[in-house]
Amino acid sequence: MLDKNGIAQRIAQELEDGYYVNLGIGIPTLVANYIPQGVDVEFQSENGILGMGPFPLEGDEDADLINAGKQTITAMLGAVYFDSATSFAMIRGQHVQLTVLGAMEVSQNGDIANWKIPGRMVKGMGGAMDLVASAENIIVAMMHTNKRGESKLLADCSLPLTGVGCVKKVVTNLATIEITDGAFHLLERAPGVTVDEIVAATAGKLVVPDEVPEMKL
Amino acid sequence: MLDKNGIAQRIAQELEDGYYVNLGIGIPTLVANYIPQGVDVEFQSENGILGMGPFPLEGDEDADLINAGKQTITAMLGAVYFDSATSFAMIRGQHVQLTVLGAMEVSQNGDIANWKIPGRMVKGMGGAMDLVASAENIIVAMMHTNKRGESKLLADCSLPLTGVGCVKKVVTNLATIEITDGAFHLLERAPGVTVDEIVAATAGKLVVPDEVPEMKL
Amino acid sequence: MALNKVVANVEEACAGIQSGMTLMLGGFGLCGIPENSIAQLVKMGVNNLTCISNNAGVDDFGLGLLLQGRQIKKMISSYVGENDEFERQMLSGELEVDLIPQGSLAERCRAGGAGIPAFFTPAGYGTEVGEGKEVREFNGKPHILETALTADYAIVKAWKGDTAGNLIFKATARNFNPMMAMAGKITIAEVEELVPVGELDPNQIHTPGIFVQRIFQGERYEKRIEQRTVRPRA
Amino acid sequence: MALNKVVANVEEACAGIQSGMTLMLGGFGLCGIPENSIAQLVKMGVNNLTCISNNAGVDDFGLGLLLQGRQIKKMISSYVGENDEFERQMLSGELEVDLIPQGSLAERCRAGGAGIPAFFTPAGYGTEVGEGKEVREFNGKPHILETALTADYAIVKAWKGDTAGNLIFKATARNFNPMMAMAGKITIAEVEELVPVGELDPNQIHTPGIFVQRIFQGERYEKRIEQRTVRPRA
Repeated sequence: MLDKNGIAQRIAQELEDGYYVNLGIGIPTLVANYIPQGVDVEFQSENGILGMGPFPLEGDEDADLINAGKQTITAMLGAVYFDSATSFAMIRGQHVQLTVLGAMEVSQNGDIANWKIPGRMVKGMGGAMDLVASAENIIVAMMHTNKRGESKLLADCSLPLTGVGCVKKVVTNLATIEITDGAFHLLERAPGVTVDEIVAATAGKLVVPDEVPEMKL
Repeated sequence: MLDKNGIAQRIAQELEDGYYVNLGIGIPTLVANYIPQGVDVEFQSENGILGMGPFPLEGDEDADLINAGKQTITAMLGAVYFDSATSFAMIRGQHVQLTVLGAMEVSQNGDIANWKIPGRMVKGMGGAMDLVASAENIIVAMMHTNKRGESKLLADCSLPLTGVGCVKKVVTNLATIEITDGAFHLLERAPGVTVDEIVAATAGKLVVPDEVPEMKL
Repeated sequence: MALNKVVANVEEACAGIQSGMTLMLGGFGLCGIPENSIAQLVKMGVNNLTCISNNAGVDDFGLGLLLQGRQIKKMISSYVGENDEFERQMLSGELEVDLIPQGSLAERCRAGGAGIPAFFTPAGYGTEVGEGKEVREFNGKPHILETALTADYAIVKAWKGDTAGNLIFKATARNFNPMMAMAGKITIAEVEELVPVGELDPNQIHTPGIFVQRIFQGERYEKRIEQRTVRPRA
Repeated sequence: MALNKVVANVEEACAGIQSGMTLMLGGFGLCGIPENSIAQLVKMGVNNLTCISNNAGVDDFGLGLLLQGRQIKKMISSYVGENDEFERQMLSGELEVDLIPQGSLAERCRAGGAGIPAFFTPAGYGTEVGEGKEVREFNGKPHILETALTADYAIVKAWKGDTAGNLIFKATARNFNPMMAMAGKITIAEVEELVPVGELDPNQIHTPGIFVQRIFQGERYEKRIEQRTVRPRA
């Protein structure tokens, strides 16, 4: 079973040299810590920076330099600042090769719900709806089940949608799953996790091949 | 009767302090020579400059600094350069207070034709269609009649239109004319020109008030 | 000669803003917000405002200050609720909230300033955001029609500005400010440093002065950090 | 680490461009045109090209060079015919010409790069340009629906660029270059000066490198002036 860092580490394997990548808040942010050797990528933050670097050293923080999570950050060599319209032109125009974000629910046809729980305070979708509607390559990073032990991989999302038919891959604490043809397809087991455990934790239609290799981290 | 410079001089009286102004090619360009005392305006050229100045001194011309007529120009203090999308955002978004352009024909409901003569080589509309469709305040600068002596102020344009119902005022070698309620309204006579001469040279519906003052230049 | 957009102070800059008006306010979180103008709006006591701003500040800073005084009737934002008072007013029904995807918000402001009354975007299709909106397929993908946003006053904050209203923003404090500057019937720019015309490179202006009607140098900037995150020094 | 977009030379930059493709070429008149790439296209002899460019050059410079070799099948422009060969080919029917209002051309390129498949504009309503296009009223004013433009390759020319593909243009040579850079499936940038990453101020980039796939320093720039207009010195 993977912890949050493990999920991030597995997703980092999807990074290819030359990618521009947008990382959501939470587990996705951790992906930046596991960039494979020899792979150059640049991180975009939708509030207006390309070439986002690590958090600043204590005392170096600049109120005018933050990421989409409102955290103080630094800029890498070659970074660029731009306005919000240009930022979402990059996103909507599919210039960002990979988007990684968290989710509350994902459905077997790739729908995603991650912005609103009816009856609870609604904080808004921020840039999530633009990201999921536009990106060609979206990976969801999340726990396989919620705090009540219920599957987050469903036949249909029960929560209000963020986007329709957009998620291509999900990496959870239990498995790597691809979404095609209206079904979840099991690609890999997390270390020490059995296929039965994954089947039990997946509510939507799950296609299980004969051989399910264990993830290599 | 006015010459081209006279027409420009009369139009320059329409400039108000604080205006951003787009001047078309030909007579409109001359308007810049007659800015009234105490009136500050800035000229926009739609290829990407605000704060356009006069032609450069011999030897100072810069291939990277031209106007929409492709002429070498200079930049005033406080000038700004921008891309074509931003330039037409200014125009389409009605941030430019006054547009002056030439025309082949104007109709009594404010239609304008100035880009195409069927059977002749078509060079294109450039920015003219955006300008006339967007500007709140459009003044046409032209001769009252064409080279064959035919009126250019018509009931309906005979040439392909550049824009519909957009011209508010026309200044010609003979008169200042306002367009409202589907008719030309005679405001002023050019020096030495009689009302009868104007009536004779105007093919469209012309409303003539009892008193038609002579222009003051 | 370059036009002069300078007003004496924040009072003069905000003159004319009235209760019931629609305002755009630049900034993302607390980054790049027009601090001085917000303080002045509190002082003026205008209310029933519709505020278009990506976020709604925190309890004691940014738009949170206007919420404290119940000056806002409606918020049009992409992400809100970083403050308790907002949540209280929203849940009690005192405050209307219209949530818009961040990219659509940015593009709708740009469209408002650029004379584009409507455009198609894929963002929000199949979600609550798309409800009641026209759907059309382009290249096999459904899109929804979104309309332009404009405001009676747009209030933006820049790093440097000149007397002609030309603006330069700093780093990610740029965010929504340039688009909102375009979309205000009257645009007020407060700047950290107001310089004479000619001091800014004409090639390096982010917002041309044509979009700015009033400019002034803010008296004081707190520039509060919402999420201070740092690495320890070795 | 910043991505590296540098290619060795114009040959490598233009590799992959084939006959029948759609190209966008930056520039307004002869100002800000990708001179080196155009020369290379002549050398490559690709033909049946659809060229999206505001203008079509003059007889012996700019896109006129491609016209001489009959390499262009169709021009999509706002203003053309500054050269005799263009006129000859157009009148003889050898060359298709699609004329688009300049602002719509700019906005359609931007839309193509920004994932906006279509938008409404007032430009061209009631004219030939509006024929066959959807008309809709907004705020009492009729608008027409215009669609996005994209290209197999966009070829732009900048003043300075860094190895990550970040670009800065000079003065009015900026014109269509930034929008076209956004709208190319592959975007080639030729620059007068190629600098190491980090030398350009991140706050002052006109075109972020994300829009550029290949960058190189042009060998030589003639930068011809189309209409030299000067005032005599005293």
